[in-house]
Amino acid sequence: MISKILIANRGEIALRVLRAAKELGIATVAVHSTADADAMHVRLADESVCIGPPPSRESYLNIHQIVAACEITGADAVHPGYGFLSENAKFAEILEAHGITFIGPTAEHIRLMGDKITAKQTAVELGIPVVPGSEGEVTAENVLEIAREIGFPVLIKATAGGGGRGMKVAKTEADLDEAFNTARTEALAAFGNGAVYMEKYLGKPRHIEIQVVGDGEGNAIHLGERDCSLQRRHQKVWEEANSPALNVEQRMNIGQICADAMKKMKYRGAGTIEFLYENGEFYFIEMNTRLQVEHPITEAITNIDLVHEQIRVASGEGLSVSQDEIQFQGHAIECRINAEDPRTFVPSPGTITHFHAPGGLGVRVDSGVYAGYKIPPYYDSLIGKLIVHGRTREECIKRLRRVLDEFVVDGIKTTLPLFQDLVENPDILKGDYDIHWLENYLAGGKEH
Amino acid sequence: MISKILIANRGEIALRVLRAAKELGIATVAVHSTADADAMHVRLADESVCIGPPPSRESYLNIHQIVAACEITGADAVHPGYGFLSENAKFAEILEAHGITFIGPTAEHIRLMGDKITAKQTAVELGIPVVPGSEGEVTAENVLEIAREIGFPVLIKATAGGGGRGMKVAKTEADLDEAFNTARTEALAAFGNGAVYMEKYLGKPRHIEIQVVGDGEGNAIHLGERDCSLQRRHQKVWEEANSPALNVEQRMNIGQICADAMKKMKYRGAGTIEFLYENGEFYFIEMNTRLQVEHPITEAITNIDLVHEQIRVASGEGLSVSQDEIQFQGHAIECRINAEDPRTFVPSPGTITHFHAPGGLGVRVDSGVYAGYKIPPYYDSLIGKLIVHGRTREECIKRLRRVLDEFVVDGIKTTLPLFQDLVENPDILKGDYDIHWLENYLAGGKEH
Amino acid sequence: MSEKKNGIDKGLIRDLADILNDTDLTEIEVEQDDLRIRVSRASTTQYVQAPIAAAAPIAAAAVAAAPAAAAPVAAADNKNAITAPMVGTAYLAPAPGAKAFIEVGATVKEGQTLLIIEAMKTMNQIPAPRSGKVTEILITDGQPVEYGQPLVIVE
Amino acid sequence: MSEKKNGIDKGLIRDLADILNDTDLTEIEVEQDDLRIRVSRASTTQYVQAPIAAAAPIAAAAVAAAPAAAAPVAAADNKNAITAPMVGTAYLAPAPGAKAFIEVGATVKEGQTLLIIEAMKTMNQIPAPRSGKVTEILITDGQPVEYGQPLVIVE
Repeated sequence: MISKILIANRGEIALRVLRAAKELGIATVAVHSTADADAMHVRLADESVCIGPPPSRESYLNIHQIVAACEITGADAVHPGYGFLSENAKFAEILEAHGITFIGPTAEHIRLMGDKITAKQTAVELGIPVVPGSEGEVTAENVLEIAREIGFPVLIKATAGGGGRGMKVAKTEADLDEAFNTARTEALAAFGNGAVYMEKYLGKPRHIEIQVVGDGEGNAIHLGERDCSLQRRHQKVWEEANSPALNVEQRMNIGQICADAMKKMKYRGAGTIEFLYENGEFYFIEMNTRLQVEHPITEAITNIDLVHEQIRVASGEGLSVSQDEIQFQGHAIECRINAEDPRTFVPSPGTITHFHAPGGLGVRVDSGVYAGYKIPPYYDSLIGKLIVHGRTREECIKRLRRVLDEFVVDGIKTTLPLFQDLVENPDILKGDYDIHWLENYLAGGKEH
Repeated sequence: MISKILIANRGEIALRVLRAAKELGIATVAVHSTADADAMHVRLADESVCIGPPPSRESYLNIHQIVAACEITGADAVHPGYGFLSENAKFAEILEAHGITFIGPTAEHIRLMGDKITAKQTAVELGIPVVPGSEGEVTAENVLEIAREIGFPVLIKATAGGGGRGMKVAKTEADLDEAFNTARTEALAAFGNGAVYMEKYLGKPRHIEIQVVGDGEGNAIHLGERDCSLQRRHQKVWEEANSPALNVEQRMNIGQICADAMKKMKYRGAGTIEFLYENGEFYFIEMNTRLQVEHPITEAITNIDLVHEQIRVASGEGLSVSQDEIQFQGHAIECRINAEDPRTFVPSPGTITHFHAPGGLGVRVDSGVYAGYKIPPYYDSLIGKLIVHGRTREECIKRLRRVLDEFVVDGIKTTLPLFQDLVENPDILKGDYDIHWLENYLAGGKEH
Repeated sequence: MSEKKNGIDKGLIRDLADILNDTDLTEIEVEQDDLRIRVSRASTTQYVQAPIAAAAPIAAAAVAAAPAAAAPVAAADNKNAITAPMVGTAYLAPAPGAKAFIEVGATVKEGQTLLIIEAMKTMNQIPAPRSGKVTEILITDGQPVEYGQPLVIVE
Repeated sequence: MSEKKNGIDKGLIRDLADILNDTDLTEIEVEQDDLRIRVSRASTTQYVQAPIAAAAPIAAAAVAAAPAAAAPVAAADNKNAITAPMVGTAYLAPAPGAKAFIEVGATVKEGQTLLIIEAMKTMNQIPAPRSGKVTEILITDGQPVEYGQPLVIVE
């Protein structure tokens, strides 16, 4: 059994982990840089250790200091949160060598999924659908055959390529020859290498990810999907569970594929398998072998505390639920509240003069900030997450609209006004968006 | 359809109603005394009207002023909250006469249930179990027969009585003669009238109440029970749903009895049927024809917003759910946070210097206070409600323990420390308490 | 009922209140020409005086998102203001088109009707609580008024 | 690692911080005999000087329920304090029972080992960053130390 958890992170996720540990009656150690001495999780932890100066590489990324902090406090487990050392296989190994439980998967699994090539190979082996593509180079002889196999539209890409050069889309067979020849010519001109390969082309995919938890002994469950298509510069901004695009059959089908894959690999801990989704098909992107920022929307619709599950399986206690006990109830949306200008997204560090979280039914706020808290300029700008739950997506959005009007963060700029705009947007209300939607919207795209 | 609701209340319940109205897209009018000009619901309402000076009878209880406020704002409905005018039949009638919808039952039903005698008669007629007792006076001739009918233990009470005089318990038949004779003698001495009657004696009952909602057209549902046995001076302090004492069969059985009764009487709106419960039997106490303070624990385990339902049925839209769609999920506890000394219960009005609500999964805070808010001394001391939900009672209590440590209300005294004690108490952990438990505990009773 | 803007710069008041909150001062007083604004933290209400007697008070505390919906009760601090004893619709004349009860500059006697407030179909005459000169009428005919709202200044 | 109580009245500091918060002042300075305490609102850290160099800072803001678990970083404000460059267990002597590296009153040279911090089974010698006289040793043998914690005062 784990008796004392050191939380190797900061901000809202450090507080999130602390809350779960407290609920399980496990003692907590907060570690922090000198910039975070006043952080909420430091105040609420049973013990705290300052591990270095503000720069992350000298504190939150400094494995040596964190292990030393375990030693002097007697912590027998480490929860890495997300980011920082959460997907660092070496960290997991060093902890293991010191007899400290890493609350996460094995170093081997972190490594396997941390490399794009081995991750995709593993996904294929485990039966997880990937983007179909040519095995190797495409030539004038096999181009049509391969394209037909993959199915149109297809994308022809330079094997030496990057940055969009030597990349052409063929929507139908009629476009194929021209696309193939242009791609080859551009590739040769740009890279001195005319070799090209082929992939399925996804024009307007959604980002849909499946939450899984495994016990490391061959048992694993899925907790449905999250739709994280609303992104800005590959940063998720608004997440929903369930996805407005999936039906129950699709959900349970892809969920079962992922759970089965995790059983097969004897995965331990929480993980997320990310897909692009278009026209009813899922295409594996990557697997995150850690808790994710947006995990609370899954908790909202399942009532299952994912950090509790992480701690349980790390302790060898196994999962608290079986797949058939999991019920998906209603709809949840998370808005990431960043200390940023809601139009320009320029960071806005500073002192929060007033902070008043919204309340009422179906509202959850995960945030380490408080009135008087000074946001340090050294770390990312996420200062809190607003999670709203309703019996239906419509009820959830109506509640979100109400809640956004109540949320007060004064003294700095936040992204709250962006969400006030989004909850009125017709595309958002219909759930009709893809991974390009938010960028277009922010650029003033005509379609919105 | 209702287009603008005037909220004829103050404090957390005014904010609660405002939130529901906003979620339904209905405009809101806050009314307030001069003492409440800075209240949260006043700030968040679309319009506000000052209706009088601090004393309630000149403001929140002043029907004339409230109706005038409806007139000048064009509000077409009034939500009375709880307390104040919420069970005032005359108020409901006057609103109706002015063409304003009262969000609550008919004046007739308020009156029927507002009178102890007619309420009990109605309960009997509707098939709701009541405390068994003698029809009239008990005499030496019929005392044994009646006692056997009711079942031991029985209570013999002076018909002219009060204050415990002329009141005797007979635990078994062997005690009956002595109890009867002593009661008569005492009654005669104390009141000059030796007449006595008999009731079932409940030694250690729990307070269990059933939440009902009717559409006024003959359809009604129940939303399970709440256990509100933990009381101090008849004020509920800690409430739970479901009751630790009931099983599913008992819950659905008494719930169905209540729902059927509401169907029969064509009850409209939310209501609560309160019972004493002992040894598997329910005994009607009274019916509250309004929303109750502790309604959020029912919302937590059903995901149904009771104020939404109230507004729906008042609008003639009917209920949003049928009985078979209602699922009871997990366990919820409410702690009433009063501005009071946690030991002496002396009120502690004043300015809240810091306020930080706890967050995370399964936590709801309903409160109108904020940092800098000055609690006026004119009204009751309830400043907020903490509602915690978990998949099981055990998980709920562990979460509550964590959450209580996070809740910060500075500048005044609150009852938070009382709850920090209660969540560690073995009887509470076992759910083993009755309506006398808290008073005994506070008095330092030996059994705790 | 907080839509009284008659020439007062609400933005300025709000800015001062923000400064007060941000700096945690207890009081800021600004005087310029015939305008004087004082915002303070100690009491729950802040007020504005001159050139008009009523303005929406600025909330002392946190709720930045709240619409300015607080009551102009503090304007009753002007000792010469006669305030509404009830909620209703104020009328300056006994009937539509009739001559107004009072006008600016008129002298009124104690007990003389200043205006009428209609509530629940009842016309309530509002008498002058003392004799004096009407220096200002703060409402227009047919305007809804709330409890404590300044109606007339009698000096 | 905030268990440094060596004679400083933590309650007093907490009281001062409470007064500061309650009164919304920006600074309170109290001097008595050789004790001087200043708590301030403007910066995020408050500090205490003399008679010892280290004390737990008082949180400027709201979390009253929090245990006093903040780091003694501010004590590094004492310019003469040598602070821990790493987390670990501090030892004053090269081996159990051996003579301590330094003692109060001793003169040390730049580069001379002051103490050892053990972390991850490695002994790290902590050298004097400058020459001077050891006026105070703030830790005991075998004490866990965190980053930035004052160890020794060299004047």
